[in-house]
Amino acid sequence: MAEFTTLREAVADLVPDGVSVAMEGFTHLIPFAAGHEVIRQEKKDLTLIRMTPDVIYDQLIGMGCARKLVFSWGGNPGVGSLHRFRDAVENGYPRPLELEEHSHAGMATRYAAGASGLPFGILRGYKGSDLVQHTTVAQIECPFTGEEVAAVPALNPDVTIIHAQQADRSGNVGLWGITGVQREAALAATTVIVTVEEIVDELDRNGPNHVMLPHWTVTAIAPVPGGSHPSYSLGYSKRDNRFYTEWDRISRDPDLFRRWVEAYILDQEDFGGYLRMVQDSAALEEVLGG
Amino acid sequence: MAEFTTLREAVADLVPDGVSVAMEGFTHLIPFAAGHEVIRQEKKDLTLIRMTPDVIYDQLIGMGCARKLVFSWGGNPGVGSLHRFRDAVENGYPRPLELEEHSHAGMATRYAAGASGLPFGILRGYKGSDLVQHTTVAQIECPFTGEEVAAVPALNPDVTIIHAQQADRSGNVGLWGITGVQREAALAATTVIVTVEEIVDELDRNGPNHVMLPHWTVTAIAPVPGGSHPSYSLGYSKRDNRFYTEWDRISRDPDLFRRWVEAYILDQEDFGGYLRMVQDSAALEEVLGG
Amino acid sequence: MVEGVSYTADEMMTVTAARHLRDGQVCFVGIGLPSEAANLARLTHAPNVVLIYESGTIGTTPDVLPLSIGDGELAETADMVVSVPEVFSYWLQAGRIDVGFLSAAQIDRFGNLNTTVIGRYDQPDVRLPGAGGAPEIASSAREVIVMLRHRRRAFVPEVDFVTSVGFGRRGEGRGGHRGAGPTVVITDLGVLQPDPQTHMLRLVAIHPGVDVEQARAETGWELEVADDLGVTEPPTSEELAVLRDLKARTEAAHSA
Amino acid sequence: MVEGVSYTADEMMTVTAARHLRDGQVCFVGIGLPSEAANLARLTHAPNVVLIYESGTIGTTPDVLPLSIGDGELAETADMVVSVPEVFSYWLQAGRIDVGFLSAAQIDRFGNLNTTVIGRYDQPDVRLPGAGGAPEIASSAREVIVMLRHRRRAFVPEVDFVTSVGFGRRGEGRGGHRGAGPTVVITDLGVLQPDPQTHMLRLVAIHPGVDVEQARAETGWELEVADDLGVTEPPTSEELAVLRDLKARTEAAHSA
Repeated sequence: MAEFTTLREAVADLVPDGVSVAMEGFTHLIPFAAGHEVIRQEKKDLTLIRMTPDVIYDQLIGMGCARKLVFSWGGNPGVGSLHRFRDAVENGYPRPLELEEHSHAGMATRYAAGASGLPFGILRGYKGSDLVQHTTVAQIECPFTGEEVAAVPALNPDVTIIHAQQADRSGNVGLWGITGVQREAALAATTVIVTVEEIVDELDRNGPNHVMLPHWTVTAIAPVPGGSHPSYSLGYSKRDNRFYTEWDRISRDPDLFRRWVEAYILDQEDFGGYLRMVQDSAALEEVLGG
Repeated sequence: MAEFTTLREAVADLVPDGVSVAMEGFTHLIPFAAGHEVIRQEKKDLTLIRMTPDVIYDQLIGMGCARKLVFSWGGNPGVGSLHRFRDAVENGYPRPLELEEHSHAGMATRYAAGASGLPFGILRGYKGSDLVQHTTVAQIECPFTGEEVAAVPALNPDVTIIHAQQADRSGNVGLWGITGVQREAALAATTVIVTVEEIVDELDRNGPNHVMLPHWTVTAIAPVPGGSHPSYSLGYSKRDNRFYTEWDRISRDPDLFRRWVEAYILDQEDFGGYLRMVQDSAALEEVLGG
Repeated sequence: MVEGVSYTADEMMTVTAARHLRDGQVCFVGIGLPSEAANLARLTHAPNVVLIYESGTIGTTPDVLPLSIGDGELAETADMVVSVPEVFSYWLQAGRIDVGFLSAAQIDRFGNLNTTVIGRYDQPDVRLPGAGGAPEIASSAREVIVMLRHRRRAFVPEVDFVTSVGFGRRGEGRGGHRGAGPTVVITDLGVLQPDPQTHMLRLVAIHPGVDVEQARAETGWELEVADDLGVTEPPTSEELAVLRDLKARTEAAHSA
Repeated sequence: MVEGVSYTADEMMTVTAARHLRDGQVCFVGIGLPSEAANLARLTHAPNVVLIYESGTIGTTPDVLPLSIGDGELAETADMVVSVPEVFSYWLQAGRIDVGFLSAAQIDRFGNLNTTVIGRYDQPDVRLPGAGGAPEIASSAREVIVMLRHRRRAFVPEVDFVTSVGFGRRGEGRGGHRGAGPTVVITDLGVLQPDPQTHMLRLVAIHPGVDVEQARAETGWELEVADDLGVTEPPTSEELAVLRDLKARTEAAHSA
């Protein structure tokens, strides 16, 4: 059932304004290209879902694409704050951002419940945390032992977007390395968009921890080589740690941020243009200085 | 923490009379050698746990080792009935067998809850089935949607025994192919015994679906090449389909069964003796005829 | 039997079941006749049917039929192999299965299935293998195809034990289950389907050469027959050739 | 500072934390100082310590420190990599973790940790990253080692938000959690432990060259000091050499 298409068409056709979108990736395989395309197409009122909203969500939030964020940890990994996220939460700029906040264990349980067709999931968690007063969680009793455990509602995004290393020509998707919660996020969603580094004749399944999504669970596949930059795709690219550090400076100032997004995303035809631009370290100073 | 030992010592030291034991394997990698050793050491009053009790559990039940069976499907796969199991349930021979019966989905959920440290697990299941009146299952309400789902108690065997292809010298265990519910059964148990085809310098992790149990989750490892016969170990041995067919005849008659167990298990020093004997097809007629 | 092509009643049953699968459907398959039928479909009109066995093999394309639900062949020819907990949670329970195949020792007029006991649960006359994956296949698959040989001892007015629910003991319906339940029962005599109103199984087609009276005689309740009773198309020579090839390969492989 | 070996306060903190790990323990590690400490332990006295990062990497042995919790290095040197749902269910929640490391923006005298907001939740002065894995590490790990720099703005009488529970807002205890909670808090000034009766954190050791008054001044509540206050052993030259090597390798790798 997977259709091969371009990222532009996939986002145009499958991500209408107002839907809930999970772009998952646990540091590895973050679908940056897809996030840029959402910004370029000026999508609005999205509910963004992700355990670890990072720089790409900072960009989406900073551009006002999101109405709400469902998450468990929002930071620039290894660097510090997400300044656009903070600005939205602390100052409602550029628009207020509703939060639905969980712990990692809670979010993982919610996705797994969603992927399993259950209305809720259970875990030992939340007890004693003030999160209980600020999120959707219930205590339920074990019918056999009387113990209390936490219940959290299933998470079923309208659209899940992930980046993977490979798809074969039938549309089966293969990813490996740190696979995070991507499989659950995809299986929980109504629509699944996958960007891939490469289309191959046969998936490279040598090595442990290879994860597959069969073609009939995927809606659309678009090849976007390098589509996880500045995150990485194990076997294809390295994490651009310098970018994450630079992001702290870019995102701190709303004007610098705006200039950066215009030059690197809005003025570019596609993610290829962005990738060419980040190669050129002089460009950044020019953009931010201008 | 994994100790390398012999199967004899592992069973003698770690499987006292009266404990609950899961010897898991979904057609593939069934720990027959361990089952034989339990029979040879005349263990008593065991609670046997397994989704698919098959020929090895038929042997254990027929020899009166079990007080209770926790299961979801008890048959000779592709052949028919387990006659010793039926004799125990229908006629209490050689001793009555208490049943705790679930569906596969329920058992899988119970093991997963056990492996997760939860007191229970939830699933959509059992509704409308008469199983509800004959097993431990409860209906609970989703605190968010009001939907009812089934709850089943966690399953935490005292001892889980599995057969795997490989262990490395640190005691990490590797298995692949159809891996069934073995990981959950092991992670849910207090004590974990693993028999392996081979001890290797490095686990062979090329190929998909490789599953590992780190050494610190395993109690004892004993090398038993061919230890899954007449089941199979992918990459090491083929399923002995003829044996499963012959078992129908052997097990139908309590006397033939008894003679078979004496010759093939009790009179043998170890599983090596059994394996030599099953090579010799004339031996069977002699034993059964005698 | 027709046009000089001779075939067995089991072959007719398998071919009929295979025809009920559409290309691209995702099928949860058990061992035996369902496995034969599903693989026959894959090797004839439905090359892209996706076969899932409860051992966790997803998208498997075995060259020979498995003898057990966990044959190595199933793993080696699968797109992916997942754990047993996962096959039941992320795949079956999640509603990803279009068609589930089931068989049983007993079926009643409301499509309820018994694979647990003949007689009383606590003191059974015959202890059967038990539920396995069936209760949740019956509730979660979008539809269920039941295959079993048409015998009076199997087609009973009321099953001794409802292992897997069809339309309930009194034909009250699906009781909130997501799947449509047993939409068709394929036997070696013909094809039964539930009446949309009463949920009672009635004969909608007979196989060539079978008499309606024969089907009535082998059914333990008063069998209703559809006004527009059909006659199954006999197996084509291609269907038979592919099926027999498959079975010959299977026999050779398993006796080796 | 001592015997001519000079070291920084952060190095003293890292070395102290590393020493708290025993060989063979299973540790759930976060990025930054905890990762430094755990890997230092692994490269010195505890070669068989098992490191788990919440990205799913189990038994990982990175040659350089990860910058993010999901660096490729962690996956490539791991015994196994599991999904994120699994790391939290089968591994953390199941009680398989001996030691969890946590840090925070605020800690109170009962060891409760805040990584969510400074100010009110609905109108925060500073929005922090949030809970991440911390609440369940705090409840499920057998014990928790807290590492954070000793500053008055961090050591507050009451945290603005209890993200991860220590001994409760009023020091009432562990409220049924399976783990023992924060058994030790390691700072750049010294070491604090909860009083077994009152659960209040008190200073049990200071680092060489640090004054107790300095610790008091940087603590937002009236800091109790143990009668038998210890003085931490300064880093050995081996500890320092290994730590500096590790950091130099890390720097080189990440700026490449």
